[in-house]
This record gives sequence, C-alpha cells and structure tokens, in this order.
Amino acid sequence: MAKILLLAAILVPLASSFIVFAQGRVSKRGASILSAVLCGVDLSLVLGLYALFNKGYEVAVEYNVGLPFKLALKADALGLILALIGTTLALFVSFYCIEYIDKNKGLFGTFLHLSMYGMIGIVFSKNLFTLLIFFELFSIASAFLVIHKQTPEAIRAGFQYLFISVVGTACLIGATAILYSTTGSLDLMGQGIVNISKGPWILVFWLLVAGFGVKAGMFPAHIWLPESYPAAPSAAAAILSGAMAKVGAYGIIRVVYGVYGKSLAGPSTTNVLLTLAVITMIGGSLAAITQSELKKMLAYSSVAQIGYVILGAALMSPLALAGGVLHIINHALMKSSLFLACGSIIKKTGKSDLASMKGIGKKMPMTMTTFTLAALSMIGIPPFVGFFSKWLLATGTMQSMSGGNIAPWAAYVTIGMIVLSGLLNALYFGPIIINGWFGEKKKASAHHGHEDKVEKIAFNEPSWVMLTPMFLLGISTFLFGIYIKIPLRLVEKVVSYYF
Amino acid sequence: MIKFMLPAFIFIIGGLLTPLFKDIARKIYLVLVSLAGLIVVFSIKAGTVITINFLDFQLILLKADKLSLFVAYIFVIIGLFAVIYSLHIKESIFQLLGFCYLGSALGLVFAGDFLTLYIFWELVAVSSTGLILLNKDPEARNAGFRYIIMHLIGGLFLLGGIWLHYLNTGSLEIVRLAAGLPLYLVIVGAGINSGFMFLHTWLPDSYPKAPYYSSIFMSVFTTKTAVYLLARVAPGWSYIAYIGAAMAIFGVTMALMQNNTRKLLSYHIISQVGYMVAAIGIGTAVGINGAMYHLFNNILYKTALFMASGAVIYTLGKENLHEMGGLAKKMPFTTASVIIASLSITGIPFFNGFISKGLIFDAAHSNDYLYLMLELAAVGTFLSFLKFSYYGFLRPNPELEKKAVEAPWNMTVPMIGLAVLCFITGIFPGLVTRILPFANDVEFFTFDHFFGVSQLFIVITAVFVIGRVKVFAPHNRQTFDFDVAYVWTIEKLAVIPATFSLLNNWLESVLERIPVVISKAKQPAIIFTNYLSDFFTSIWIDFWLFSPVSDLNKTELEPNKKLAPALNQFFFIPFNWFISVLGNVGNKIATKATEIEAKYLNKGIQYLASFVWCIEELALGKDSAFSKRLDNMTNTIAGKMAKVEKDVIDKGSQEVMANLLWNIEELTPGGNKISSLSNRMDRIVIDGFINIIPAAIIYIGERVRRVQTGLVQNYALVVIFIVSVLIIMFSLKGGF
Amino acid sequence: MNIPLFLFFAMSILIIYCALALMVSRNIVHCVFYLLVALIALAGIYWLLDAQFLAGVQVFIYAGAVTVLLLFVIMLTMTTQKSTTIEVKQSPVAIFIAGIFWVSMIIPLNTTNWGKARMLNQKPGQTIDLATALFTKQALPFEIAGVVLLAALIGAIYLAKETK
Amino acid sequence: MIPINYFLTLSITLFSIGIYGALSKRNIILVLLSIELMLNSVNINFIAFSRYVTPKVMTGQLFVTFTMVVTACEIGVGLAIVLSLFRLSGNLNTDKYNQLKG
Repeated sequence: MAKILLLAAILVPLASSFIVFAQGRVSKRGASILSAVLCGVDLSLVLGLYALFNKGYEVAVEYNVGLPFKLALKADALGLILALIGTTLALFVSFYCIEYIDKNKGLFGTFLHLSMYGMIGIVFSKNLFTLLIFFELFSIASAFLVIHKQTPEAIRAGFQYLFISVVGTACLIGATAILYSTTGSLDLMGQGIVNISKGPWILVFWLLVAGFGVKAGMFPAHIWLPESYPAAPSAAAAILSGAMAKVGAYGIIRVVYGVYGKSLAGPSTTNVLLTLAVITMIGGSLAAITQSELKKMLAYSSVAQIGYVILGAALMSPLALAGGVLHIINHALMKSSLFLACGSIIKKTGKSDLASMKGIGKKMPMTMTTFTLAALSMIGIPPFVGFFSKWLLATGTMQSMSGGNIAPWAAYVTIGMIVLSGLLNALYFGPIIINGWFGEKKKASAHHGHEDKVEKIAFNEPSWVMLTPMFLLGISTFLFGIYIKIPLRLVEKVVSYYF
Repeated sequence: MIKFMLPAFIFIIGGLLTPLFKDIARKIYLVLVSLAGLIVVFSIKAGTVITINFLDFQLILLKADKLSLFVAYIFVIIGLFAVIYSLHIKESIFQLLGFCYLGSALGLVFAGDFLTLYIFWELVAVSSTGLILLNKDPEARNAGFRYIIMHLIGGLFLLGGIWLHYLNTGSLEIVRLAAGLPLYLVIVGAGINSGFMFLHTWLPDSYPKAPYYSSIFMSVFTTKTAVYLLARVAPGWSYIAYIGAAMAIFGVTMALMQNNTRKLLSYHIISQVGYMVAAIGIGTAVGINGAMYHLFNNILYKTALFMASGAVIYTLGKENLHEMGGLAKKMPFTTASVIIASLSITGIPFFNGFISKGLIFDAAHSNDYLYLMLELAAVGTFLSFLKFSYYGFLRPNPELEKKAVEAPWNMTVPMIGLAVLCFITGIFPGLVTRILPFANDVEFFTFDHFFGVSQLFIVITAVFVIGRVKVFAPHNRQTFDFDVAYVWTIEKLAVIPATFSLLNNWLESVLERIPVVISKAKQPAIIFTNYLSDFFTSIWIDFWLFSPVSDLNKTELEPNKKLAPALNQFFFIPFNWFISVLGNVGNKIATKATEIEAKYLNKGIQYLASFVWCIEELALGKDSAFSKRLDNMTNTIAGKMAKVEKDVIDKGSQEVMANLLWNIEELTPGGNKISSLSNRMDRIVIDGFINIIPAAIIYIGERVRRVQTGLVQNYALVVIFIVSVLIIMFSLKGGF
Repeated sequence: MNIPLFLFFAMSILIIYCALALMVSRNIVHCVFYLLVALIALAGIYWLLDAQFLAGVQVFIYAGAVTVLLLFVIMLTMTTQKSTTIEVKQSPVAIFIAGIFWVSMIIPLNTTNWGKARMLNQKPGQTIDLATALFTKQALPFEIAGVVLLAALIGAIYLAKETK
Repeated sequence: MIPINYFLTLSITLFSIGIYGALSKRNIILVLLSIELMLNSVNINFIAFSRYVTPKVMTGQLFVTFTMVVTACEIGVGLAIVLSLFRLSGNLNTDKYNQLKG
C-alpha cells in the first residue's frame, strides 16, 4: 500500500501532464480546471503518504535497473515537507491560473505537472543517482514555465535558466562520480556517509553545494533568478520561487546533513558556507532595495530568503536547522502569495513598476491585504510566520556558538546580519505597503516627471478564482504564525532525525 | 477561556470587529469595549500570572505586579478618554488601529517574558505607523515611513539584545539585566522608542504630521511603553540618568524655538520622558515611584494639551502659534483645560506635575549635576508653556476671535475630564500614591517645595512678561534637528546597495553574454589563432634575428611589429583599463565625499548658528541688525534645507530609493550610464577572457579535424603504430 | 653448415631481396614479377618445412592464378606509368612504423625460449594425413571454404562487370 | 635442424616490408600486392609451428589451406573493386579516395 502510494504520488503528475496536454487540445479552460483537480489529487496522495509516515510505516521503493546503483525512492520527513509544499502550491497556483493565464493554458498545466513530477521525484529520491535523473527532468520542465510567455526576454531567460541548470547538473554528476568511486555509496537519506576530514571530500562537498546552490540561487550564482522570475508569468514565478527554488536549498540540507552529517561540524568548511549564506541574505536584500520593478524586487527578495535556508543548513545546530526548514515552509507561503498578488495587480493594471502602485489599495483591497500580510511576515513582524524562522535561526546561531561550531564573533555578526536583513526587508516592502494603501496616484506621477497620460483604467479586483488561492495563502502566513505548532511538528521530525 | 479575557486581546479583537458596526452603534460599541477593558484591567489583582506554552517556551502573557498594573491603569483610562474624544471620526480603520495600538501597548506592559514583549512591541510600532498614515498628506506618508523604519531598527536592537540575553541565561523572563551587550542593545532599542537624544528625530517629525486624533493616541503609548521597559530592565543604571537629564534640557530648548503647537508638544514629550528616564536611572524606590508617577501625570496633561490643540485644528485648522490667539472667549473649555494642563506640566503647586516632579527632585537630591540639569529643564518648561498658552490662546487676536467656535461635546468632555483629573490628583496625591509600585513616604506639600517652586516661577513669569514681545513671540521659521545627520548617513550608506547593484549588473551582463558569445565564437577563434600564429612567428623570427648566423632583412620583422600591439591589446589594455577605472572611481568617490562633506559641514555650522542666534536674540532683542542678518541667513538656509529634505527625505519613499542610486552614474567612468561600463566590461573583459574558452575549443577542434584526412592508409598507420606500441608494452611487461 | 640451413638462407635472402625490390621498383609490372619470384621462393620454404602439398598449391595459385590476374588488371587499367608507383607523403613515417613493428617483434621473438619447439625431432606428417584430415574431420570447414570461394567469385564477377 | 626462430624472423621481416608497402604505396594494386606479402608471411608462421609443435596433426597446414582460399577470394574481389574504381574515377591513386575526410 505504502509503495503504491509513493509511486502514485510521483507518477500521477507525470500522467496528469499528458492528460492536461490532451485536454488542452480540446478545451482550454477545461484543461486548467482539470489541472487544478489533478493537483488536488496529488496533494491528497502526498497527504496520504504523510499519514502513513506518521503512523511509522517505512515508505520506500527500490528497483534494480542493472546498474551498480539502484533506483531508490523513499519518503522521509524532509522530503514530505517539500512535497507537501510543492503540491499545495501547485494546487493553489493552478487554481489561480484558471483565470490568470491567457494563452496556452493547456501547455502551462502540462509543464506545471511535469515539473511537479520532477520535483516530487527529487524530494523522494533515496540516492544521488535517482535524484540526478529527476533533477535533469525537473530543470528542463521548469525552464518551460519560464519561457511560457514566449517573449524574447522570456526565451532568453529560459535559455539562461537551462544553461545554469546544466552547469549545476554537471557539478552534481562530477560529485556523484567521485563519491561513488570512493565510497561506493550514494545514499542521501542517511545521517552522513563520509568523513569531511579527508582530502577529496571537500572537493565533493563544494561540487555538491555548487550544484544545488546554483539551482537555489546562492550568492555568486544568483543572477539567473532575477532574470527568469520577471520573465515568467507571475503564477509560474510563485511556484518557482515558493517551491522549486527550494529544491536547491533542500539539496544543500541533504548534502550537509545527509551526506556529511556530523563530521562536518566544526571545520572551516561550514563557515565558508555560512559566509556565502550571509552574503546571499544581505546581498539579495540590498539588490532588492535598488529595484524599481515589483517582480524583479520579489525575485531578489527570494535570493535573500534562500540565504536564510542555507544559513540554517550551514550552522549545524538543531535549532538552526529547524529555522532553516521552517523558513522553507514560511517562504513558500509568503513569496507565493506575494507573487500571486503581484500577478493580479499586473493582470488588472498591466503595470508592475513600483511607481504605478500608489493608491492601489483602494482599488484592490483584497490583493493589497494579501500583499501586506505576506510582506509583514517577510519583515518579521512577530505574530506572522516569518518571525519564527528568524527567531529559530538566531537562537540556533547562538546554540551553534555554544556548541563550538562557529566563533563567537561570527555568531554575533550572523545575528547582526539576520537583524539587519529584517530591516532591509522593511526598507523595500515598507514603501510599497505605505504607498499602496495611503499613496495617491496623481501626485506620484507628477512628481516623477513622467507626463501622465491620464488613462482612467477601470480596474478593480480580479474574480474569486484568483482571489481565493491568493488570499488563503496570505492569511495563512498569519494563521500559521499563531498556530506555529503545526509547521513545527513537521520540522521537529526532520530535526530529531538528524540530531 | 481566561486567556482570551486578557486586556490586550479585548482591545485588539474589539478593534478588529469595529468595521462591523455603523454610526451610533459603533459609537456605543467603542465606548463599551473601552469600558470593558477598563473594568478587566481594574479587576486584575497583583500577582496574577497567565501562561501559555509556545514553541519550547512558556510564554507569560500576563504577569501583573504593581508596576505593570500602575501603567496599565493609566493606559486604559486614557484609552477611554481618547476614544470618546475621537468618536466623531468616521473612518473605522482609525478606531481599529487605535484599539490595536492600545491593546498591544497593554499586552506589552503585562508581558512577563521577552518574547511576548517583543511581539507586542512590534505590534505597537506597526499599528502606530498606521495611525500616522491616516493623514493623506504625502508628507505624512514619508514621515510614517521614516517612523516605521526607525522603530523597526529599535525593535531589531531589542530583539538582538533579547537573543543574547536568552543565550546567556537560557531564560526569557523579564528581569533586571546586568551590564553587558544585551543590556546595551535593549537600551538602544528602548531608547529609540523613548526618544533618547540623537535617536529622537522620529518623534517631532511624525507626531505633528499625523492626524490630530491620532496624535492623542501616539503621544501616550509608544514612549511610555519604552519608559516602562527601561524601568523593568535597567533601573538604577546611572548612565541613563544623565541621558534623561540631557533629554529634558534638549527637549525644552527645542520646544522653546517651535512655532507649530504639536511640534512644541512633541519636543516636550522628549523633555518629560527625559525626567522619567533620569528618575529610572537614579533607580531608588523614590526614583522609580517618581518616574512612574510622572508617567501617569504626563499622560494626563500631555493628552489634554494634544486634545486642545486638536480641537483648534478641528475647528479652525490652525496649528501654528503665530496665527493663533484670541481663543479664550469663544473656546472657554479648551482654554481652561490648556491652562490647567500647562500649570500641571510646569509643576505649579496643587497640580499633579508638582507632585511627581517633587518626587523626582527628591530622588535626584543626592546628585548635584543631575538636580541642576533637571531644574534648568523645569525653567525651560515653564517658559515654553507660558509661550504656548499665552500666544496660542490668551493673547488678543480679533480676526480669529470672530471665527472661533467651541469644539463638539465629545472633544471638550474628555479634555475637561483630564484637566479635572490633573487637578484632583494634584490636591489629593494619595489617590495615586496608593497604587504606586513602591510604598511612598515622601511628604509633598512642604514649605521647601512650595518655596523653591514659587520663587523660581515668579522670577520666570516676570522674565516672560518683560520679554514677551521681543523675545518669545513666535514667528514662522524652521528649526534644525539631527535629521541632517541622518540624511548624511543615508547618503553615505547608499554606496553599499549601489555597489552591490553595480556588481550585480555586471554579473547579469556576463550571463546575458553567454548565448551571444557562444554564437559568435567563430570570430574570436580566428582572432585567437591569429594572435597565436603571430606570436609563434615572431618568436621564430626573433630567434633568427638574434642568432649570429642570421642575415635577415628588416622587412621580415613585420610579424613582430604586428605582435606588439596584439599582445598589448590582449594583456595590457585590460590591465591599464582596470588601473584607470580604479583611479577614476577613487577620484569620483573622493570628490563626491568632499562635496557632501562641504555641503553638510556648512549645514552643521549653520545649525550651530541657529543656536547662537537664539542666544543672541535673547540677549540683543529681536530688532537688532545682527539678529536680522542672522534671521535672514537662517531663513535662506531653511529654504535650502527644505529643498534638501524634499530631495532626499520628503520625496516619497520611492524617491528615497531612487536617490540611493545617486552614485551609480557618478561612479561610471567615461560615461553616464551603467550600460557604458558594462559595455566596456563586455568588450574587453568578457571578449578577452570569457571568449577564450569557446575560442580555445574551436581552435583545438580545428586542429584536431585535420587529423581526419579520410585516407585509409593514414588510419592504418595509426592503428599499426598503436599495435606496435602495445606489443612493446606487453613485451616489456613480460606478457599479459 | 648443413644443406637445409643453406637452402633456407638462400631462399630467405631471395625472398627478402624480391620483397624489397618490389617496394622500390618503379615499374608496376616488375613489381608483379618480383612478387611472383618471392612467392615461389616461399614455396621452397614450405617444402623445407615438410609441407610439400602446400608448396605445390602455393606455386599453382600464386604463380598461376594470382599473378596472371594481377597482370590482367594492370593491363586493363593501364597504370604502367612510372608516376603511379610514387609513394604517398607518409612513407617516411611508414618506414619508421614498420621498423618499430619489426623491432618490437624481433626482440621478444629472439629472447623467447622456444624450448618445446626446438626439442621436437619427430617424423613429419605426410600429404596423405592432410588429405585424410581435410576430408574426414575438417570436411565441413573445407566445404564452407569452397562456398566462400564461390561467393567471392560471383561477387568479383558482379563487381567487375561493366554496368552500362 | 633449423631453429624455429629463423622462420619466424623471416616471417616478421616479410610482414614488416608488407606493412611498409601497404602504408606507403600510392597505387592500389601495389597496396594489394603488399597485403599478399603479409598474408604469405603469416603462412610461414603457421607451417613452421605446425612442423615443430604438432607434426602429426598438421593443424597449421590445414589452416594455411583455408588462408589460401581466403587470399584467393580477397585478391579476386580486390581486383574487381580496383577495376570498378578505375571505371568510376579514372585513376588508382589512394590520395584521391578521401571521402572520409572530416
């Protein structure tokens, strides 16, 4: 039963991508409705898996494919978290897309499901070999989500996305080869298979980190992210940023805890990773401040948030890991609702530059409420979820310091940076919220020197089809903040497995 | 269930439900909610503790002791008055935010652990920002933005301090912190909220820009919760006593120069908070009592004053002292409450300010400097309130007198109520001293107190009467505060995101080039091979040239001549360019820095000058030539300053962001766009280095292709060669 | 020096001389004749090794069939001109490679202990033994060889046929 | 009795000369001739080993029989190919047949 469920959870998206494609030939709207329904099916399958996992079943499948390594799948806590996020977001996004996507609805659904197939495959992969297969598939399928608009920028961004994915996969393949030839094991879901103290492991470690980090958008490789998210439709950006970029961060957590385990604690390797994470965190926010286009700003903000997750992985302490994993969940909720809100603004006004967003709160109160909730959570105002991951990360930093993993000054700097990052978030979300609710449009355009052509666009809220998923995600940032125990229950399972 | 009856939740949930009611129902509902909150707070007994389990912590949502209860009493009382005062406001969002603000302030006061405290601390910041933003003016919007940023900075300092404290002690309970980094961070955090000197600018910046009904709420909670926190974590930490005294003097000095009523009152908040902070710094039981009592009184009379100025704004739309006056006859209740509140704040006997200041002075008696500083501040307070009530209400102004009408009942009743409270608690201090955190044994109505105060005040009144026309008359002018320093800092700090953005753009341009480079790889490959062949040819020729047997002609040196520029282009130009760019950037930054420094150094000097001017004016009188000249100068500076503010701060938050980018264009050498820099980067760095990879691949591919001759014999040759080599290998090894 | 050894040396020198002459000769018809001589001398070597039947076959096939065939083809293609025997560019390399090959084989060959082969001094088998083997035990491969020959014959005819 | 390595040396020398010819000649017919030489040199090996190792069984001689058959086939088909090549392009230079060139 468990095996069938696990296989079904992975294969249903594959099947549904074909079904949606076929349906898209017949009826466009039907295809997107069908797509949403199928996403629901997959979510329920993953939930079923979670229930089984909770009861203590060992949910794993292995196939011998005639190679030295097996095709092995297993559902563990971390993978289930990612799968739950992915399927939930896919459900919301595909529901949202019934109205949002204008052309090629069927194709969008097809590639959405195909990339979900890749993503769920990745997070349930028990070894690196299986992961690589799904990783490649996932990269290609999600590139089509970026290209979906088919404008020259979108195609260029898609090309870049593919290019960077190929670079990442190349690193992964190299690492896999070295890892297998030296240890004979590719296991990902263990608690550490190698010892960092020997020479080539450091190389393997950095290759793995580079491979996943490129996908996640870690600092030097973050540049593809602000190129491709604005080029993609907002709905695609929501799921790309909320769930799919997390695959990279997921990989880094797996590498740090699953491949290297506790042997990594202490030496300078994690400190370099920590530095990279902090640079990602601060740099992403700094770059976001200077943006004038909403989607690009959100993309840079995603870079910054990925920094938190990697920070959680790099600190090697239980609380920090909890913070990192919790931030995966939180960021999925926050960023997807931000992108969906951004999408509905673009849908209704046709503009996405920040200057044209003044006074939009009066025209689109629900959208702006969603935006405000998510942005406050981003800033880390306490009752929202964003605060708790920051809290856990900071206490985790101190725990890591008292455990001797990092130097005291580094711990203080890291805490300072976490604090500063919250402030920077406020610096770029604050003006939008304030101008959105309290700004006046006329004054702004006159101020800018643009000749306002006074087009009275009669825009208002989009229909309930778009509002519902958006608002549910937005309000969930608040509700989960109050009932933080629910996500923490998931996170605790991960932490207790590794520590 | 008891958990949901917490006063904080009553107000917050009550506030969130406000939009459900309309008109009269809403008014009744609002009053009922405030009354309910009041009753709940008054029914809490000291020692009550309510906890919930959250994460791994046990959060203490409510821990009532005498200190927190005392602050909570005045909060709910003033909440009721403020709600009645603003009953006529139609926007439900105001009541919603106001209740959230009040509720979170109460939550903060009752919080028993730092996490709860921090949560409510941030809620206070967010909801009060909303209150400022209710004013539709863009000025208010920008002030609100600055306000929230300042408060978030403060909150984050607090959070950092809490984290460190938690890690050091493993406990989140609010206790008196030992001196150390956690304490400093918490003090800075609380200091921003309570308006420590140099950290105070948000206060006079935003309070006058909020709507008048929001000012009522704002003047009460934010600073007072910070004072409460200080009383909790740092009583008796002597440094803050001096900080407080400095605040007290600074506040009144600035207040004395103000023209805008609410700005004047805002500076007075700083001054009064300074008294409280000083008393907390002294830290004895009398000191804490004094601080808390002063907090209590200050809320009463400061709210009354804000209400009065709000009433004037509501009825007449005036809030600058130089256009006010003549209101005593038409607005008797307002004027009466202003006078009573002014008397209270200045500490006239039989008003409540007298009592609490007496406590504070008693506590400060042991320290002469502190005592003197606080006395000086008291003098300033008295002067400025003489100015406020005389020029604002009492002096004749027939023009305005015609228009003036009394404010509606819901505004006058709370005003008068507060004034009466000021008076009653002034006469019967026992009403309040019973509930003070510590037992009180100070006798208030002693001859010493009376004599000292009266002596001082009579002299000051005489000074005011003499100098009222020449010295104290309000006129429309702008005063400078430390905002200038902030602007300067922001401009300096803007380099960081700009630099990052530059780096980022460069990285992006690299990425964008990749497809282009790959598609164009043919040409660089040719160039590269040409370079290589030139290079080798030239080496060959050099070899022959310098060997003794050579007798080559000069003309055959041609390839060598070609090589030099080629080499130069390939290796040295990027290097030279890099050096020149570095120099250029350095120069630009240096000039910009000196420019800015010159600009703001001037400003700083002129700021000093305005102080000097103040003193000169006091000494020489308003009409002297010197003072006129200074006045002129200040006004021009004020104009410029306003422009700077418009340019840098007041331009709307987007424009602030845009301004952060000031130097990208400046930093770019040889062009005025980032694109030109990235173009040059493209042309030289990328074509030079990135193209080498595809070029090398193609070069090698070209060479390897030649091996494919298509002649079978060539292939056979290779095969046999390999076979022979294998045979040799095997024979050397001695078989398989 | 005994007679077989003398004969061996004589024939070896003849063979190698003819082979080298074949390589350097400018006239292609001469080349064919040098080959003919070398192959006949080879038949002598076979005879020395007590393979009389094969020596006969060698003479029949090469002297009779192959050489004539070659001459016919040369005649048909009229490539008797000198230019056609010019070597390709890689011939120096070819000498080098061939030399390497020779050295690489000669050294192990002459350093190997051929003990077992040297010791044997048995009576050699006769032609009758070969015939018996060919028609009893090895009959099937023999037949297959015949079929291959037939197939080659047909193929050669087909290829050489004028397609006009 | 002649030592076996005399025969083998002869065989190798002949083979090397054949290699040289096969690699260096421009005329296809000469290349074929060189290949003939190489095949024959191999035959010497077979017969010599047959004589010295298994004189009664004569496996080597049997194999030479088959080799000769194949040689005959090869020369026949090879010459046929030469003829049709000549008909196609009019010359027999190996340099000209470089259609495999990359």
